[in-house]
Amino acid sequence: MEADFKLTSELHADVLVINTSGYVNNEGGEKIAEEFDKHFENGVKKVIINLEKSKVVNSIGISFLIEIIDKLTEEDGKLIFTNLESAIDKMLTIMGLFNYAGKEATVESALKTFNT
Amino acid sequence: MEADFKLTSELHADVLVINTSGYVNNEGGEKIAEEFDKHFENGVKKVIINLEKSKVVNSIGISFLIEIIDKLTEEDGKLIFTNLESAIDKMLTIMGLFNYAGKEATVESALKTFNT
Amino acid sequence: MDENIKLKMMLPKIPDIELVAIEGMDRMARHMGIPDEKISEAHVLVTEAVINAFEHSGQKNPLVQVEFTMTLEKLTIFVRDFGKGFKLEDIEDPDIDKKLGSPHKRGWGLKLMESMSDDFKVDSNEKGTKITIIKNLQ
Amino acid sequence: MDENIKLKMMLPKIPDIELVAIEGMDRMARHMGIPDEKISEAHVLVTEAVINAFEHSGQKNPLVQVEFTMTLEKLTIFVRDFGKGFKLEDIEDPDIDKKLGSPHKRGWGLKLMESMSDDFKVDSNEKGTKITIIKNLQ
Ligand SMILES: Nc1ncnc2c1ncn2[C@@H]1O[C@H](COP(=O)(O)OP(=O)(O)O)[C@@H](O)[C@H]1O
Ligand SMILES: Nc1ncnc2c1ncn2[C@@H]1O[C@H](COP(=O)(O)OP(=O)(O)O)[C@@H](O)[C@H]1O
Repeated sequence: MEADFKLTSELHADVLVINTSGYVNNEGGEKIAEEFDKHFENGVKKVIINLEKSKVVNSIGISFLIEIIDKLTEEDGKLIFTNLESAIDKMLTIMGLFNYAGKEATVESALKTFNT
Repeated sequence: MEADFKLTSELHADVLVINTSGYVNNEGGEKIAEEFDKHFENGVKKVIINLEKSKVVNSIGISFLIEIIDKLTEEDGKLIFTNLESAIDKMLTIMGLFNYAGKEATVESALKTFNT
Repeated sequence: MDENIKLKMMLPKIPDIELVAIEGMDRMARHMGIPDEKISEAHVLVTEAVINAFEHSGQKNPLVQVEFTMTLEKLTIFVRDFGKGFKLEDIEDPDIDKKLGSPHKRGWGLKLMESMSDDFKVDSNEKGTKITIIKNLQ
Repeated sequence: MDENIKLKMMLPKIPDIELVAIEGMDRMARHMGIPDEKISEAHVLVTEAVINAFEHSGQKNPLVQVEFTMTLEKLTIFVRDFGKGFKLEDIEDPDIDKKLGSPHKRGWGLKLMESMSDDFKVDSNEKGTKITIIKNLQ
Protein backbone atom coordinates (compact mmCIF):
# COMPACT_ATOMS: atom_id res chain seq x y z
CA MET A 1 0.00 0.00 0.00
CA GLU A 2 1.32 3.39 -1.02
CA ALA A 3 1.95 5.56 2.06
CA ASP A 4 0.91 9.16 2.59
CA PHE A 5 2.96 11.80 0.80
CA LYS A 6 6.11 13.25 2.38
CA LEU A 7 9.10 15.14 1.07
CA THR A 8 12.59 16.10 2.09
CA SER A 9 14.87 18.50 0.27
CA GLU A 10 18.53 19.37 0.24
CA LEU A 11 20.77 21.81 -1.61
CA HIS A 12 23.92 20.50 -3.29
CA ALA A 13 25.68 23.79 -4.08
CA ASP A 14 23.21 25.45 -6.50
CA VAL A 15 21.18 22.29 -7.15
CA LEU A 16 17.93 21.64 -5.26
CA VAL A 17 17.11 17.96 -4.68
CA ILE A 18 13.53 17.15 -3.69
CA ASN A 19 13.01 13.56 -2.50
CA THR A 20 9.42 12.40 -2.29
CA SER A 21 7.86 9.37 -0.67
CA GLY A 22 4.31 8.10 -0.98
CA TYR A 23 1.45 9.02 -3.25
CA VAL A 24 2.00 12.13 -5.38
CA ASN A 25 -1.63 13.26 -5.42
CA ASN A 26 -3.06 16.78 -5.60
CA GLU A 27 -1.63 17.80 -2.21
CA GLY A 28 1.65 16.01 -2.89
CA GLY A 29 2.12 17.95 -6.12
CA GLU A 30 1.26 21.17 -4.35
CA LYS A 31 3.81 20.51 -1.62
CA ILE A 32 6.53 19.85 -4.19
CA ALA A 33 5.61 23.11 -5.95
CA GLU A 34 5.74 25.05 -2.65
CA GLU A 35 9.13 23.60 -1.79
CA PHE A 36 10.37 24.52 -5.25
CA ASP A 37 8.98 28.07 -5.01
CA LYS A 38 10.81 28.74 -1.73
CA HIS A 39 14.13 28.01 -3.40
CA PHE A 40 13.27 29.44 -6.82
CA GLU A 41 12.65 32.81 -5.16
CA ASN A 42 16.20 32.60 -3.87
CA GLY A 43 17.54 32.08 -7.36
CA VAL A 44 17.79 28.29 -7.55
CA LYS A 45 17.39 27.17 -11.18
CA LYS A 46 18.66 23.60 -11.14
CA VAL A 47 16.24 21.09 -9.68
CA ILE A 48 16.17 17.33 -9.22
CA ILE A 49 12.96 15.55 -8.28
CA ASN A 50 13.74 12.08 -6.95
CA LEU A 51 10.62 9.88 -7.12
CA GLU A 52 12.33 6.71 -5.86
CA LYS A 53 9.90 6.23 -2.99
CA SER A 54 6.77 7.24 -4.87
CA LYS A 55 5.25 4.29 -6.68
CA VAL A 56 1.87 5.90 -7.33
CA VAL A 57 1.31 9.36 -8.81
CA ASN A 58 -1.70 10.97 -10.43
CA SER A 59 -1.98 13.44 -13.28
CA ILE A 60 -3.17 16.25 -11.00
CA GLY A 61 -0.03 15.87 -8.91
CA ILE A 62 2.08 15.85 -12.07
CA SER A 63 0.40 19.01 -13.39
CA PHE A 64 2.03 20.90 -10.51
CA LEU A 65 5.36 19.69 -11.81
CA ILE A 66 4.54 21.16 -15.23
CA GLU A 67 4.22 24.49 -13.44
CA ILE A 68 7.75 24.00 -12.12
CA ILE A 69 9.01 23.24 -15.63
CA ASP A 70 7.23 26.38 -16.82
CA LYS A 71 8.96 28.63 -14.30
CA LEU A 72 12.37 27.03 -14.83
CA THR A 73 12.15 27.28 -18.62
CA GLU A 74 11.48 31.02 -18.38
CA GLU A 75 14.65 31.47 -16.34
CA ASP A 76 16.86 29.11 -18.36
CA GLY A 77 16.77 26.63 -15.53
CA LYS A 78 16.26 22.86 -15.69
CA LEU A 79 14.38 20.06 -13.98
CA ILE A 80 15.66 16.47 -13.92
CA PHE A 81 13.57 13.50 -12.72
CA THR A 82 15.34 10.55 -11.14
CA ASN A 83 14.58 7.02 -9.97
CA LEU A 84 11.39 6.67 -11.99
CA GLU A 85 9.41 3.49 -11.67
CA SER A 86 8.75 2.20 -15.21
CA ALA A 87 5.00 2.97 -15.22
CA ILE A 88 5.65 6.53 -14.04
CA ASP A 89 8.37 6.92 -16.65
CA LYS A 90 5.87 5.84 -19.30
CA MET A 91 3.25 8.24 -17.93
CA LEU A 92 5.59 11.24 -18.05
CA THR A 93 6.74 10.21 -21.53
CA ILE A 94 3.14 10.16 -22.81
CA MET A 95 2.61 13.61 -21.29
CA GLY A 96 5.66 14.83 -23.21
CA LEU A 97 7.47 16.05 -20.11
CA PHE A 98 10.85 14.79 -21.26
CA ASN A 99 10.76 17.28 -24.13
CA TYR A 100 11.27 19.92 -21.44
CA ALA A 101 12.76 18.06 -18.48
CA GLY A 102 15.59 15.60 -18.06
CA LYS A 103 15.59 12.06 -16.71
CA GLU A 104 18.41 10.25 -14.94
CA ALA A 105 18.68 6.91 -13.20
CA THR A 106 19.92 8.34 -9.90
CA VAL A 107 20.38 11.61 -8.04
CA GLU A 108 24.14 11.18 -8.40
CA SER A 109 24.03 10.95 -12.17
CA ALA A 110 21.64 13.92 -12.30
CA LEU A 111 24.04 15.97 -10.18
CA LYS A 112 26.84 15.09 -12.59
CA THR A 113 24.74 16.28 -15.54
CA PHE A 114 24.30 19.61 -13.84
CA ASN A 115 27.95 20.01 -12.90
CA THR A 116 29.56 19.26 -16.24
CA MET B 1 -1.85 -1.28 5.69
CA GLU B 2 -0.68 -4.29 7.62
CA ALA B 3 2.30 -5.91 5.91
CA ASP B 4 2.83 -9.60 5.18
CA PHE B 5 3.86 -11.76 8.09
CA LYS B 6 7.53 -12.17 9.04
CA LEU B 7 9.35 -13.36 12.13
CA THR B 8 12.79 -13.28 13.65
CA SER B 9 13.92 -15.16 16.74
CA GLU B 10 16.79 -15.05 19.18
CA LEU B 11 17.87 -16.99 22.24
CA HIS B 12 18.73 -15.09 25.43
CA ALA B 13 20.37 -17.86 27.46
CA ASP B 14 17.48 -20.33 27.90
CA VAL B 15 14.76 -17.90 26.79
CA LEU B 16 13.45 -17.93 23.22
CA VAL B 17 12.24 -14.56 21.90
CA ILE B 18 10.08 -14.60 18.77
CA ASN B 19 9.51 -11.18 17.20
CA THR B 20 6.73 -10.97 14.64
CA SER B 21 5.85 -8.31 12.13
CA GLY B 22 2.74 -8.02 9.98
CA TYR B 23 -0.55 -9.88 9.96
CA VAL B 24 -0.70 -12.94 12.25
CA ASN B 25 -3.06 -14.96 10.07
CA ASN B 26 -3.30 -18.72 9.63
CA GLU B 27 0.17 -19.00 8.05
CA GLY B 28 1.65 -16.51 10.49
CA GLY B 29 0.44 -18.55 13.47
CA GLU B 30 1.77 -21.71 11.85
CA LYS B 31 5.21 -20.15 11.33
CA ILE B 32 5.36 -19.07 14.96
CA ALA B 33 4.43 -22.60 16.04
CA GLU B 34 7.13 -24.10 13.78
CA GLU B 35 9.77 -21.74 15.13
CA PHE B 36 8.71 -22.65 18.66
CA ASP B 37 8.79 -26.40 17.92
CA LYS B 38 12.37 -26.25 16.64
CA HIS B 39 13.54 -24.85 19.98
CA PHE B 40 11.10 -26.78 22.17
CA GLU B 41 12.58 -30.01 20.83
CA ASN B 42 15.94 -28.77 22.08
CA GLY B 43 14.56 -28.27 25.55
CA VAL B 44 13.61 -24.58 25.51
CA LYS B 45 10.72 -23.97 27.93
CA LYS B 46 10.72 -20.19 28.36
CA VAL B 47 9.25 -18.27 25.46
CA ILE B 48 8.52 -14.64 24.71
CA ILE B 49 6.32 -13.67 21.77
CA ASN B 50 6.82 -10.00 20.92
CA LEU B 51 3.87 -8.70 18.86
CA GLU B 52 5.08 -5.10 18.69
CA LYS B 53 5.05 -4.97 14.89
CA SER B 54 1.83 -6.95 14.44
CA LYS B 55 -1.20 -4.70 14.57
CA VAL B 56 -3.65 -7.16 13.06
CA VAL B 57 -4.08 -10.78 14.16
CA ASN B 58 -6.89 -13.26 13.64
CA SER B 59 -8.26 -15.98 15.87
CA ILE B 60 -6.94 -18.76 13.64
CA GLY B 61 -3.43 -17.40 14.02
CA ILE B 62 -3.90 -17.15 17.77
CA SER B 63 -5.16 -20.73 18.02
CA PHE B 64 -1.64 -21.85 17.03
CA LEU B 65 -0.36 -19.96 20.04
CA ILE B 66 -2.75 -21.92 22.26
CA GLU B 67 -0.98 -25.01 20.99
CA ILE B 68 2.28 -23.51 22.20
CA ILE B 69 0.78 -22.81 25.62
CA ASP B 70 -0.46 -26.40 25.70
CA LYS B 71 2.98 -27.85 25.07
CA LEU B 72 4.70 -25.50 27.50
CA THR B 73 2.19 -26.15 30.29
CA GLU B 74 2.84 -29.90 30.03
CA GLU B 75 6.56 -29.32 30.53
CA ASP B 76 6.28 -26.68 33.26
CA GLY B 77 7.37 -24.03 30.81
CA LYS B 78 5.91 -20.58 30.27
CA LEU B 79 4.90 -18.18 27.48
CA ILE B 80 4.93 -14.39 27.90
CA PHE B 81 3.40 -11.98 25.38
CA THR B 82 4.92 -8.51 25.03
CA ASN B 83 4.18 -5.20 23.30
CA LEU B 84 0.50 -5.90 22.78
CA GLU B 85 -1.56 -3.33 20.97
CA SER B 86 -4.64 -2.61 23.12
CA ALA B 87 -7.16 -4.30 20.83
CA ILE B 88 -5.00 -7.44 20.66
CA ASP B 89 -4.59 -7.36 24.43
CA LYS B 90 -8.39 -7.24 24.76
CA MET B 91 -8.76 -10.09 22.28
CA LEU B 92 -6.35 -12.38 24.14
CA THR B 93 -8.03 -11.43 27.44
CA ILE B 94 -11.45 -12.44 26.11
CA MET B 95 -9.99 -15.74 24.94
CA GLY B 96 -8.67 -16.33 28.49
CA LEU B 97 -5.07 -16.71 27.37
CA PHE B 98 -3.68 -14.75 30.30
CA ASN B 99 -4.92 -17.45 32.67
CA TYR B 100 -2.15 -19.59 31.20
CA ALA B 101 0.33 -17.11 29.71
CA GLY B 102 2.01 -13.97 30.96
CA LYS B 103 1.94 -10.45 29.57
CA GLU B 104 4.64 -7.80 29.84
CA ALA B 105 5.08 -4.34 28.37
CA THR B 106 8.45 -5.08 26.76
CA VAL B 107 10.82 -7.92 25.95
CA GLU B 108 13.22 -6.57 28.59
CA SER B 109 10.66 -6.75 31.39
CA ALA B 110 9.63 -10.23 30.24
CA LEU B 111 13.26 -11.37 30.33
CA LYS B 112 13.51 -10.02 33.88
CA THR B 113 10.41 -11.99 34.91
CA PHE B 114 12.05 -15.17 33.64
CA ASN B 115 15.38 -14.50 35.32
CA THR B 116 14.20 -13.74 38.86
CA MET C 1 -17.51 16.70 7.05
CA ASP C 2 -20.04 14.16 5.79
CA GLU C 3 -22.58 13.02 8.34
CA ASN C 4 -22.51 9.45 7.16
CA ILE C 5 -20.12 7.68 4.83
CA LYS C 6 -20.51 4.26 3.30
CA LEU C 7 -18.06 1.87 1.69
CA LYS C 8 -19.17 -1.37 0.04
CA MET C 9 -17.10 -4.22 -1.30
CA MET C 10 -17.69 -7.61 -2.83
CA LEU C 11 -14.56 -9.61 -2.08
CA PRO C 12 -13.21 -12.71 -3.84
CA LYS C 13 -11.53 -15.46 -1.84
CA ILE C 14 -7.87 -14.58 -2.00
CA PRO C 15 -5.35 -14.62 0.85
CA ASP C 16 -5.61 -11.73 3.32
CA ILE C 17 -8.26 -9.92 1.27
CA GLU C 18 -9.78 -8.84 4.62
CA LEU C 19 -6.87 -6.38 4.88
CA VAL C 20 -8.30 -4.46 1.92
CA ALA C 21 -11.57 -4.02 3.81
CA ILE C 22 -9.62 -2.89 6.87
CA GLU C 23 -7.62 -0.42 4.82
CA GLY C 24 -10.84 1.11 3.51
CA MET C 25 -12.31 1.31 7.01
CA ASP C 26 -9.14 2.93 8.36
CA ARG C 27 -9.25 5.61 5.65
CA MET C 28 -12.88 6.35 6.45
CA ALA C 29 -12.00 6.71 10.12
CA ARG C 30 -9.07 9.01 9.41
CA HIS C 31 -11.29 11.15 7.19
CA MET C 32 -13.88 11.42 9.97
CA GLY C 33 -11.16 12.30 12.48
CA ILE C 34 -11.72 9.15 14.54
CA PRO C 35 -8.61 8.21 16.56
CA ASP C 36 -6.69 5.03 15.68
CA GLU C 37 -7.35 3.44 19.09
CA LYS C 38 -11.09 3.70 18.48
CA ILE C 39 -10.87 1.82 15.21
CA SER C 40 -8.35 -0.86 16.12
CA GLU C 41 -10.89 -3.02 17.96
CA ALA C 42 -12.97 -2.91 14.79
CA HIS C 43 -10.04 -4.58 12.98
CA VAL C 44 -10.74 -7.72 14.97
CA LEU C 45 -14.47 -7.58 14.23
CA VAL C 46 -14.01 -7.22 10.48
CA THR C 47 -11.29 -9.84 10.27
CA GLU C 48 -13.26 -12.50 12.12
CA ALA C 49 -16.49 -11.85 10.22
CA VAL C 50 -14.84 -11.94 6.80
CA ILE C 51 -12.76 -15.02 7.54
CA ASN C 52 -15.82 -16.93 8.73
CA ALA C 53 -17.80 -15.90 5.68
CA PHE C 54 -15.15 -17.31 3.34
CA GLU C 55 -14.23 -20.35 5.37
CA HIS C 56 -17.64 -21.69 6.31
CA SER C 57 -19.68 -20.82 3.24
CA GLY C 58 -19.17 -24.27 1.76
CA GLN C 59 -18.93 -22.74 -1.70
CA LYS C 60 -16.24 -23.32 -4.28
CA ASN C 61 -15.76 -19.68 -5.28
CA PRO C 62 -17.37 -17.72 -2.47
CA LEU C 63 -17.96 -13.98 -2.70
CA VAL C 64 -18.29 -11.97 0.48
CA GLN C 65 -20.07 -8.65 0.74
CA VAL C 66 -18.73 -6.13 3.24
CA GLU C 67 -20.32 -2.78 4.04
CA PHE C 68 -19.14 -0.09 6.39
CA THR C 69 -21.38 2.76 7.46
CA MET C 70 -19.63 5.32 9.61
CA THR C 71 -20.82 8.35 11.52
CA LEU C 72 -18.94 10.20 14.23
CA GLU C 73 -20.97 8.21 16.77
CA LYS C 74 -20.82 4.68 15.44
CA LEU C 75 -19.57 2.21 12.90
CA THR C 76 -21.83 -0.44 11.40
CA ILE C 77 -20.08 -3.44 9.87
CA PHE C 78 -22.20 -5.66 7.68
CA VAL C 79 -20.75 -8.90 6.32
CA ARG C 80 -22.71 -11.27 4.15
CA ASP C 81 -21.97 -14.55 2.46
CA PHE C 82 -24.08 -16.69 0.17
CA GLY C 83 -23.12 -20.01 1.71
CA LYS C 84 -24.86 -22.80 3.57
CA GLY C 85 -25.54 -20.91 6.79
CA PHE C 86 -25.56 -22.19 10.38
CA LYS C 87 -27.59 -22.12 13.56
CA LEU C 88 -26.08 -19.91 16.22
CA GLU C 89 -27.67 -22.04 18.96
CA ASP C 90 -25.72 -25.09 17.72
CA ILE C 91 -22.38 -23.40 18.36
CA GLU C 92 -20.69 -24.12 21.65
CA ASP C 93 -19.13 -21.26 23.58
CA PRO C 94 -15.36 -21.74 23.51
CA ASP C 95 -13.54 -22.17 26.83
CA ILE C 96 -9.79 -21.97 27.14
CA ASP C 97 -9.76 -24.60 29.92
CA LYS C 98 -11.30 -27.09 27.50
CA LYS C 99 -9.20 -26.03 24.49
CA LEU C 100 -6.00 -26.83 26.36
CA GLY C 101 -5.30 -30.51 25.98
CA SER C 102 -7.87 -30.85 23.20
CA PRO C 103 -6.89 -31.04 19.52
CA HIS C 104 -9.51 -28.44 18.55
CA LYS C 105 -8.05 -25.03 19.38
CA ARG C 106 -10.29 -22.98 17.11
CA GLY C 107 -13.82 -21.63 17.49
CA TRP C 108 -13.20 -18.09 18.81
CA GLY C 109 -14.54 -15.86 16.04
CA LEU C 110 -18.18 -15.55 17.12
CA LYS C 111 -17.24 -15.06 20.78
CA LEU C 112 -14.79 -12.30 19.85
CA MET C 113 -17.30 -10.52 17.63
CA GLU C 114 -19.91 -10.67 20.35
CA SER C 115 -17.58 -9.58 23.16
CA MET C 116 -15.76 -6.78 21.36
CA SER C 117 -18.78 -5.14 19.70
CA ASP C 118 -21.56 -3.00 21.11
CA ASP C 119 -24.16 -4.94 19.19
CA PHE C 120 -23.92 -8.18 17.25
CA LYS C 121 -26.60 -9.84 15.12
CA VAL C 122 -26.54 -13.03 13.10
CA ASP C 123 -29.16 -13.73 10.46
CA SER C 124 -28.39 -17.07 8.86
CA ASN C 125 -30.28 -19.57 6.76
CA GLU C 126 -29.51 -22.04 3.97
CA LYS C 127 -29.10 -19.12 1.53
CA GLY C 128 -26.33 -17.50 3.47
CA THR C 129 -25.34 -15.56 6.53
CA LYS C 130 -25.62 -11.87 7.37
CA ILE C 131 -23.62 -10.50 10.26
CA THR C 132 -24.33 -6.99 11.53
CA ILE C 133 -21.92 -5.54 14.06
CA ILE C 134 -22.11 -2.15 15.72
CA LYS C 135 -19.14 -0.48 17.31
CA ASN C 136 -19.63 2.79 19.18
CA LEU C 137 -17.00 5.35 18.34
CA GLN C 138 -17.55 7.75 21.21
CA MET D 1 -5.78 -21.24 -9.29
CA ASP D 2 -9.08 -19.57 -10.15
CA GLU D 3 -9.58 -18.86 -13.84
CA ASN D 4 -11.23 -15.52 -13.22
CA ILE D 5 -11.43 -13.43 -10.08
CA LYS D 6 -13.58 -10.39 -9.49
CA LEU D 7 -13.44 -7.61 -6.93
CA LYS D 8 -16.14 -4.95 -6.69
CA MET D 9 -16.23 -1.80 -4.62
CA MET D 10 -18.53 1.15 -4.15
CA LEU D 11 -16.30 3.95 -2.93
CA PRO D 12 -17.25 7.11 -1.03
CA LYS D 13 -15.49 10.39 -1.75
CA ILE D 14 -12.70 10.48 0.79
CA PRO D 15 -9.07 11.44 0.21
CA ASP D 16 -6.92 8.84 -1.59
CA ILE D 17 -9.68 6.21 -1.51
CA GLU D 18 -8.38 5.10 -4.95
CA LEU D 19 -5.45 3.52 -3.07
CA VAL D 20 -7.88 1.03 -1.51
CA ALA D 21 -8.92 -0.06 -5.00
CA ILE D 22 -5.27 -0.35 -6.00
CA GLU D 23 -4.47 -2.41 -2.91
CA GLY D 24 -7.26 -4.82 -3.81
CA MET D 25 -6.05 -5.07 -7.40
CA ASP D 26 -2.45 -5.67 -6.25
CA ARG D 27 -3.57 -8.53 -3.99
CA MET D 28 -5.50 -10.11 -6.85
CA ALA D 29 -2.43 -9.88 -9.08
CA ARG D 30 -0.15 -11.38 -6.44
CA HIS D 31 -2.62 -14.23 -5.93
CA MET D 32 -2.66 -14.91 -9.69
CA GLY D 33 1.14 -14.80 -9.79
CA ILE D 34 1.23 -11.73 -12.04
CA PRO D 35 4.52 -9.82 -11.70
CA ASP D 36 4.53 -6.36 -10.11
CA GLU D 37 5.80 -4.67 -13.30
CA LYS D 38 2.77 -5.96 -15.18
CA ILE D 39 0.35 -4.42 -12.72
CA SER D 40 2.04 -1.09 -12.06
CA GLU D 41 0.81 0.51 -15.29
CA ALA D 42 -2.68 -0.44 -14.18
CA HIS D 43 -2.14 1.74 -11.09
CA VAL D 44 -2.20 4.78 -13.36
CA LEU D 45 -5.34 3.60 -15.17
CA VAL D 46 -7.30 3.01 -11.96
CA THR D 47 -6.14 6.22 -10.33
CA GLU D 48 -7.09 8.43 -13.25
CA ALA D 49 -10.47 6.78 -13.79
CA VAL D 50 -11.47 6.98 -10.12
CA ILE D 51 -10.28 10.56 -9.66
CA ASN D 52 -12.27 11.70 -12.71
CA ALA D 53 -15.37 9.91 -11.53
CA PHE D 54 -15.30 11.73 -8.20
CA GLU D 55 -14.15 15.09 -9.47
CA HIS D 56 -16.37 15.57 -12.48
CA SER D 57 -19.56 13.90 -11.34
CA GLY D 58 -21.05 17.22 -10.21
CA GLN D 59 -22.65 15.46 -7.25
CA LYS D 60 -22.47 16.48 -3.61
CA ASN D 61 -21.83 13.01 -2.21
CA PRO D 62 -20.71 10.97 -5.20
CA LEU D 63 -20.31 7.22 -5.05
CA VAL D 64 -18.01 5.50 -7.49
CA GLN D 65 -18.26 1.87 -8.50
CA VAL D 66 -15.04 0.04 -9.32
CA GLU D 67 -14.81 -3.52 -10.62
CA PHE D 68 -11.75 -5.56 -11.41
CA THR D 69 -11.96 -8.78 -13.39
CA MET D 70 -8.66 -10.58 -13.65
CA THR D 71 -7.52 -13.63 -15.58
CA LEU D 72 -3.96 -14.66 -16.28
CA GLU D 73 -4.33 -13.03 -19.69
CA LYS D 74 -5.98 -9.72 -18.95
CA LEU D 75 -7.34 -7.27 -16.44
CA THR D 76 -10.62 -5.47 -16.99
CA ILE D 77 -11.11 -2.28 -14.99
CA PHE D 78 -14.63 -0.91 -14.87
CA VAL D 79 -15.27 2.47 -13.23
CA ARG D 80 -18.70 4.02 -13.04
CA ASP D 81 -20.09 7.23 -11.60
CA PHE D 82 -23.65 8.51 -11.38
CA GLY D 83 -22.84 12.09 -12.28
CA LYS D 84 -23.63 14.49 -15.09
CA GLY D 85 -21.57 12.82 -17.80
CA PHE D 86 -19.66 14.36 -20.69
CA LYS D 87 -19.08 14.05 -24.42
CA LEU D 88 -15.72 12.58 -25.28
CA GLU D 89 -15.67 14.49 -28.59
CA ASP D 90 -15.84 17.81 -26.70
CA ILE D 91 -12.58 17.12 -24.90
CA GLU D 92 -9.45 18.56 -26.43
CA ASP D 93 -6.34 16.39 -26.62
CA PRO D 94 -3.77 17.83 -24.21
CA ASP D 95 -0.45 19.03 -25.62
CA ILE D 96 2.54 19.82 -23.45
CA ASP D 97 3.64 22.64 -25.81
CA LYS D 98 0.34 24.41 -25.16
CA LYS D 99 0.22 23.63 -21.45
CA LEU D 100 3.52 25.42 -20.90
CA GLY D 101 2.82 29.10 -20.53
CA SER D 102 -0.89 28.49 -20.06
CA PRO D 103 -2.57 28.60 -16.64
CA HIS D 104 -4.42 25.31 -17.32
CA LYS D 105 -1.95 22.49 -16.69
CA ARG D 106 -4.49 19.72 -16.19
CA GLY D 107 -6.46 17.55 -18.60
CA TRP D 108 -4.26 14.46 -18.88
CA GLY D 109 -6.40 11.69 -17.41
CA LEU D 110 -8.27 10.54 -20.52
CA LYS D 111 -5.14 10.67 -22.66
CA LEU D 112 -3.23 8.56 -20.13
CA MET D 113 -6.01 5.98 -19.86
CA GLU D 114 -6.20 5.70 -23.61
CA SER D 115 -2.44 5.53 -24.16
CA MET D 116 -1.54 3.15 -21.35
CA SER D 117 -4.36 0.64 -21.85
CA ASP D 118 -4.91 -2.01 -24.49
CA ASP D 119 -8.54 -1.00 -24.87
CA PHE D 120 -10.44 1.99 -23.54
CA LYS D 121 -14.17 2.67 -23.79
CA VAL D 122 -16.25 5.56 -22.51
CA ASP D 123 -20.01 5.30 -22.22
CA SER D 124 -21.35 8.57 -20.83
CA ASN D 125 -24.70 10.28 -20.66
CA GLU D 126 -26.58 12.56 -18.26
CA LYS D 127 -27.07 9.64 -15.85
CA GLY D 128 -23.38 9.01 -15.44
CA THR D 129 -20.21 7.69 -16.97
CA LYS D 130 -18.92 4.16 -17.44
CA ILE D 131 -15.27 3.63 -18.23
CA THR D 132 -14.06 0.19 -19.33
CA ILE D 133 -10.33 -0.33 -19.58
CA ILE D 134 -8.54 -3.48 -20.65
CA LYS D 135 -4.92 -4.16 -19.82
CA ASN D 136 -3.24 -7.25 -21.23
CA LEU D 137 -1.20 -9.11 -18.66
CA GLN D 138 0.87 -11.29 -20.97
N1 LIG E 1 -20.63 -17.34 7.91
C1 LIG E 1 -20.78 -18.60 8.38
N2 LIG E 1 -21.37 -19.53 7.61
C2 LIG E 1 -21.54 -20.81 8.05
N3 LIG E 1 -21.13 -21.22 9.29
C3 LIG E 1 -20.54 -20.33 10.11
C4 LIG E 1 -20.34 -18.98 9.72
N4 LIG E 1 -19.75 -18.33 10.74
C5 LIG E 1 -19.59 -19.23 11.72
N5 LIG E 1 -20.07 -20.44 11.36
C6 LIG E 1 -20.10 -21.67 12.18
O1 LIG E 1 -19.82 -21.31 13.51
C7 LIG E 1 -18.65 -22.01 13.97
C8 LIG E 1 -17.88 -21.14 14.95
O2 LIG E 1 -17.31 -20.04 14.28
P1 LIG E 1 -16.15 -19.24 14.98
O3 LIG E 1 -16.56 -18.93 16.37
O4 LIG E 1 -15.83 -18.06 14.14
O5 LIG E 1 -14.92 -20.22 15.03
P2 LIG E 1 -14.13 -20.99 13.86
O6 LIG E 1 -14.38 -20.22 12.60
O7 LIG E 1 -12.71 -20.95 14.31
O8 LIG E 1 -14.69 -22.36 13.83
C9 LIG E 1 -17.89 -22.37 12.72
O9 LIG E 1 -17.04 -23.48 12.90
C10 LIG E 1 -19.02 -22.65 11.75
O10 LIG E 1 -19.53 -23.94 11.94
N1 LIG F 1 -16.37 10.78 -15.19
C1 LIG F 1 -16.51 11.99 -15.77
N2 LIG F 1 -17.68 12.67 -15.64
C2 LIG F 1 -17.85 13.89 -16.22
N3 LIG F 1 -16.89 14.50 -16.95
C3 LIG F 1 -15.71 13.87 -17.11
C4 LIG F 1 -15.46 12.59 -16.54
N4 LIG F 1 -14.20 12.21 -16.88
C5 LIG F 1 -13.70 13.22 -17.62
N5 LIG F 1 -14.59 14.22 -17.77
C6 LIG F 1 -14.40 15.46 -18.55
O1 LIG F 1 -13.27 15.33 -19.36
C7 LIG F 1 -12.31 16.34 -19.04
C8 LIG F 1 -10.89 15.81 -19.21
O2 LIG F 1 -10.62 14.82 -18.21
P1 LIG F 1 -9.13 14.42 -17.93
O3 LIG F 1 -8.47 14.15 -19.23
O4 LIG F 1 -9.13 13.30 -16.97
O5 LIG F 1 -8.45 15.71 -17.28
P2 LIG F 1 -8.83 16.53 -15.96
O6 LIG F 1 -9.63 15.62 -15.08
O7 LIG F 1 -7.52 16.90 -15.40
O8 LIG F 1 -9.62 17.71 -16.45
C9 LIG F 1 -12.65 16.76 -17.62
O9 LIG F 1 -12.20 18.06 -17.32
C10 LIG F 1 -14.16 16.65 -17.64
O10 LIG F 1 -14.75 17.77 -18.22
